[in-house]
Amino acid sequence: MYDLVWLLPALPFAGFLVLTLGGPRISRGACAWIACSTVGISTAIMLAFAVGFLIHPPAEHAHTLTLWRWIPLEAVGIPFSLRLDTLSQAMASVITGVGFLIHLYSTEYMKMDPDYNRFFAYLNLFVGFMLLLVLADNFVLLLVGWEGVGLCSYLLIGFWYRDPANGRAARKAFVVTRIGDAALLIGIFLIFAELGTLHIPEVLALAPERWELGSGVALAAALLILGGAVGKSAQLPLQTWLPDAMAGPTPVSALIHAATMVTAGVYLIARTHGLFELAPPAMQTVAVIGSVTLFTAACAALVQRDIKRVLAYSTISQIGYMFLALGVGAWAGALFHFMTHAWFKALLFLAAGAVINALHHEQDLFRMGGLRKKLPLVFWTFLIGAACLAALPLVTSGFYSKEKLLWDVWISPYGGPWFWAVAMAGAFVTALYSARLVALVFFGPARTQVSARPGGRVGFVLVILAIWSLIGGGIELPHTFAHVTVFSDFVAMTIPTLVELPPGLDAQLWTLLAVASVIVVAGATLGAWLYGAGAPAREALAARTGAVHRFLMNGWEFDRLYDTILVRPYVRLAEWNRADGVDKAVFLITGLTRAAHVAIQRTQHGQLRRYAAGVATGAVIILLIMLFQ
Amino acid sequence: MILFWLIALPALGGVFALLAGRRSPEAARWISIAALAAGFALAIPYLGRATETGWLAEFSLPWIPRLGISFHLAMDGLSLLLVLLTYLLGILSVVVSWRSIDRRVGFFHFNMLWILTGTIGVFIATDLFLFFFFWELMVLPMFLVIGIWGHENRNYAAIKFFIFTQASGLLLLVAIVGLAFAHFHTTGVLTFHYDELLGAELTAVAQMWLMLGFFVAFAVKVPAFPFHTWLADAHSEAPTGGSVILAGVLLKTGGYGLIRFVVPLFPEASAAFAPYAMAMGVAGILYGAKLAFAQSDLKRLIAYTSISHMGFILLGVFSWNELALQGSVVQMICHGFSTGALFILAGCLYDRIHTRDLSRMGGFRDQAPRMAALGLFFAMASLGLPGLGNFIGEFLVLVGAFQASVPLTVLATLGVVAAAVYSLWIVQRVFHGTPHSSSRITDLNLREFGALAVLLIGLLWFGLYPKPLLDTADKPLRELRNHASERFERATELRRHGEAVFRIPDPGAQTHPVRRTDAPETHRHSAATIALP
Amino acid sequence: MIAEIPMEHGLLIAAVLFCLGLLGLLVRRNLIIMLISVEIMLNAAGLAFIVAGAHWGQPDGQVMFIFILTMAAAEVAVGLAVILQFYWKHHSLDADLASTMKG
Amino acid sequence: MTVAFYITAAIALLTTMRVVTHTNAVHALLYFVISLLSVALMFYLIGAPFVAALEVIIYAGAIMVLFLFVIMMLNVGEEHARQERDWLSRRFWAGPGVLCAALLAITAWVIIETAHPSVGHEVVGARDVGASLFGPYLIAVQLAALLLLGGLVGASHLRRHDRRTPLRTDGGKGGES
Repeated sequence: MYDLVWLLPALPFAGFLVLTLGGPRISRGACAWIACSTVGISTAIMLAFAVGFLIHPPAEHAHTLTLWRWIPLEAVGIPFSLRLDTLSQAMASVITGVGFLIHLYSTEYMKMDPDYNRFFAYLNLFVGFMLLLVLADNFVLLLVGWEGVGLCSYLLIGFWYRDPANGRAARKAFVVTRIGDAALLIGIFLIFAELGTLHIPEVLALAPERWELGSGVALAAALLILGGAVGKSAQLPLQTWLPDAMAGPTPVSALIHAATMVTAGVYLIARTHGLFELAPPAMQTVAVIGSVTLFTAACAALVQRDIKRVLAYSTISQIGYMFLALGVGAWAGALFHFMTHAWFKALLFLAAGAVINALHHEQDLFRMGGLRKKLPLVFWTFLIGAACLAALPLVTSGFYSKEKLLWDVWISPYGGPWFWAVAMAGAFVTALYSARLVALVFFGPARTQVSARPGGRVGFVLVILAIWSLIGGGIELPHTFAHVTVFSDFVAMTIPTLVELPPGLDAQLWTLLAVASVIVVAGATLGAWLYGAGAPAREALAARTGAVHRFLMNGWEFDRLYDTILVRPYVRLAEWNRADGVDKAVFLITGLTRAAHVAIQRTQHGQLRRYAAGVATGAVIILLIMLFQ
Repeated sequence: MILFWLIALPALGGVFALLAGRRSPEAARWISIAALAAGFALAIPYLGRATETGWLAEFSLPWIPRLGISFHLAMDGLSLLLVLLTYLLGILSVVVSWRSIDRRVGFFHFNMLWILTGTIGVFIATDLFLFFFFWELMVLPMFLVIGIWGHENRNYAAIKFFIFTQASGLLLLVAIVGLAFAHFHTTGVLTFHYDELLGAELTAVAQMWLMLGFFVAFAVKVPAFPFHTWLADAHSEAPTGGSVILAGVLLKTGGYGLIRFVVPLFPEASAAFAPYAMAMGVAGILYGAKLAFAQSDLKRLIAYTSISHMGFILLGVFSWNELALQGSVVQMICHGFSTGALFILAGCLYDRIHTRDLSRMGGFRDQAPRMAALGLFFAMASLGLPGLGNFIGEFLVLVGAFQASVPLTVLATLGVVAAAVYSLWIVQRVFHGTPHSSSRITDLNLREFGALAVLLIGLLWFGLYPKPLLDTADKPLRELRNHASERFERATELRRHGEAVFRIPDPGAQTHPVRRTDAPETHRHSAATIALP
Repeated sequence: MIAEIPMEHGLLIAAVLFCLGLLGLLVRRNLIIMLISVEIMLNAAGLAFIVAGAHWGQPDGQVMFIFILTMAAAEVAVGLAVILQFYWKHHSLDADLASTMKG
Repeated sequence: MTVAFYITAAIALLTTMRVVTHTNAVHALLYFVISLLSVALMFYLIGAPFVAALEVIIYAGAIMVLFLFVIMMLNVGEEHARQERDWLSRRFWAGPGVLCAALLAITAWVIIETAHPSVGHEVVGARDVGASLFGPYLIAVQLAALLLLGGLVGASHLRRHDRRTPLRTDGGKGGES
């Protein structure tokens, strides 16, 4: 059965091919059917695999399918082969599941767009590449998926290509991630030069034999891979592209820039966990990057005016949590949070999309409001999403995943109270801005007329996602509650767990849970008050902190920094030597020749007597030479 | 005999096209296509036999026996790939010139076919004198193509092209004659035959200078970093078909020469020079990408991307290991495809809006979605998107080069970022953005679309299933490495430990004038050590 | 009837004559005088040949002189024709007027 | 007879000097004839009577008369003499003078440095010269004949006066013949 794994990416690719080659000949209805059915079938196959793995896992908890010999050389033989294990299944199930729902959502959301077919072709292509990325069993194939999703991200951010600003955002996304990709490439070269293979399981098996714990090579390899992950997952210092990426259609933001592609970095680190385990400083770096990112991005999210940018910064922040978890070795925790985050963040984006659509493409939070009554379905689902994001205790999946993550941070040998404290601070801010979002959009006076109401398919998708966001956390519960560890057991089949649970810490766990709950509730309450009844106090505060506000608004001014130190120098360099200075050097030769020509031309004065004088001079010189030889 | 026809077909086709062109331009075009297609069909069957060792085919006629010069042709897998590339791009360049060339059509096709004749000759000549003959044969028709059918600044570009290639050709001639005489000096046999010269015993100094002569000649063609300035002008001023041939095929003769001649003939000198050559390659990658980004002329931009891409070949060849060499070969083929396609696209745009100025383009996706899709595809190929052929080439080159030089490879890898910048810039400037109200363009017609589709399928094929390509190039590269790797690596070791010094077997202690297979025995070092210039 | 003189005297006289001819060629601008100066130089060369021939007692020097004479005759014929043309064109014999060959 | 040689040599040098310096072309020519006659005498004195005769007949006779004819044809008058005087101002002499002095110094030095025997022991007459000319130098004689023919043709071609070309008096460009 598992040999059918090639269908997973092949179906969306086939959908892409049909839609591209068919072009405008395919009707909208057919296009929607093709796009959704390919992803839908992939989802079904994926679910069958997952169930199969749970019931009766194959030998070594993995199944490899080699499709063909791709780069067969003496020095390195790279097959085109897919590897199905629990890690790739965890990723792929989210990709196909969320992907399918978002396809379904888009059939309605994009119905007014003239480029309907192109949109679905790109979406299908994206799902195909993303599945290829998580199913690849060697680094080169992984790169195909890795860059492929980058391409789709570029295409979909710039989907409305007539506006140059969208094009700029799209190029920014591609180029910034490409910087990370260059690091990843170098890392792959290093791994190959040291270990002689690019097959990921072999690399993970060989690395501990060849490299000592804490060796420089392992550190270099891990840091270079981290560079790729940081770029793709929009973590510091390469996070600047993600807020701008919101220029794309909202379903794209939900699928690519929230649920799946941006978490590819998390996947990559989890996939190459063996290398990171060999390099504790690299682990520390991951944790520090994660914690710094989660806090800074959460602060930035707090002040944004554009609803999608709030969600974008919140995505960066949530991925920061995942990185923090990865950095402390809590692989399962990170992946669990990835999973719940994919559900509720997709939900938030899709609900926001419904709001934006209803308000005539208005994205400014301060021109929304009062939508609670007018869009009840959207309100309730958005509220559930925001609650998950804020990790409201007990009822949300976000709570369970974040608590597991924080608990792992607390007890992990790599983690500790400091990281936990930062994460808690981030959680407080998260709760604050989640409450702010809900308050500004759905409460208060209505500021913009509602022009369209979401239809059946949008509602259906929102409800499904909301239900999942509420109950999805049930697959993994803290052991003090019920001790459900379905998900971490599932992941542990592929990645042996690093964070051992010491016995007898129940009291600590209870305390931490309580503290976290209090902080989150406090944050949410404060947010609701500030953006509801306490508005005057908020405005007074805002007036006093204008500079800080602007600073956070611009995402800690990273854009300006990079613009100054990287972009503008490069552009200036390009402008400065536009005509190729080396050509000038060539002209130097021409110039010299010409100067010599002019100089010698002078002797051609046309006067007979001076020619005669020249001849005589020559005679004198020759005689002199002959004499004194 | 088939080898002879590979050369004779385009040459005769050119003559007939010239004659027919007086009466009917259409006939000249069809004759050209027929001649090239026939050559392509003749060469194709050899693909299946490329796993055999040795030459796949040989052809020899005495020419000037007194000087040891013969009309000697031979083909192995490496040559075969490039010959096929030449024929394919030749056909496509005739196809895309169908409407855009309307003056002196017969003469145009005559020139095009004679360029191809010279190129194919370069790829399959095994007599160095003959090689040089074909090398020069490429230049003059190309000069005419640029000078007669080019764009507004064509005279300047044509003369620049001519002077650069002639000057480098002179170096090549001097080096070839020097090599033959050095061989004559030690063995008493005057010959220009490649196989025999492979075993030439040279002093360290002679090896260095001869190597530099060959190297510079090929580096100008490739073009490597400081010698690249002719390329931008020639490419941007040439007519579409000329640009395609120039970028797709002519540049490859340089890469071919590096692989076939420079390192195998002069392993020690090449090893000593390798860091500099690789640095030139990396400089080309970064510098070309930087310049490409700054251009406002579409064809000029594409021309600079060529410099960037061909830098990988220099980097790969002088790493001289299996991965890097295979990568260089794949890169040569795929660069021919992707850049050829970009030039065809630029030509299609020029046919429609009569400008190459990027600032007068934009928003063409609205009116020409097919062109936009193909443009996007080839821009992606050019930035090395994994899954397309160029990625295989660049990746293998970089993996191989990483083993030879870590810092240079790291720098070269930064080139992929720069490639993204300029490739996306093309897409943005030409196809995205708001359309100019003034410019209305039609989408690709079937002829143009067909030509581009061939290249698209090729790039996808090489990206997803490069095995046939790699297998075909495998045997010849293995033989070249068998011949030169040991000496190359020993010299590299010496360079790493002994501060840019390398040793050459003493020519006085020669045992065998013929091909050397017993390198360890003849490995008596003299004190002849030289430092790099 | 034969004067016995040291050979170097004869050669020295030839040299002085030659240099005088050269001087005339360089200094004068009148084409006719320049042509005459050339004749002086040819004549001086002839003298050197004769002196050398007399030293060896062989006829070769005289033979050479005859060739010089022939050459001088031909040269004068052509040269004077050119001067005539020049004069008709420029109404002057100034050699410096002839400078169209300036590069 | 040695004295006679030196006297003729002195005359030759003096007259040649006048040729170079004289402003009147006819006078210069006449001085040159004297110079040629002196040289002819020198030839005779060192034992070359045949070429002495040739010198007188051809050089001093035929060639110089040719010059004379041309000068008369051009009708060079007093105006030209004045122009010549302008051209012969002192500053034009410096450079050529130095150059010629240098050349003379070098040749003289070479001549004096090398030891020479005296010349003028025997007479080499016309018979010897003739035997030599039509013996080993036959080819050269024929070439000389060709040269003369060429000179003849050239001169007869060049002297043709094309009336259609206007007379140029501007003294500017021109001079191709």
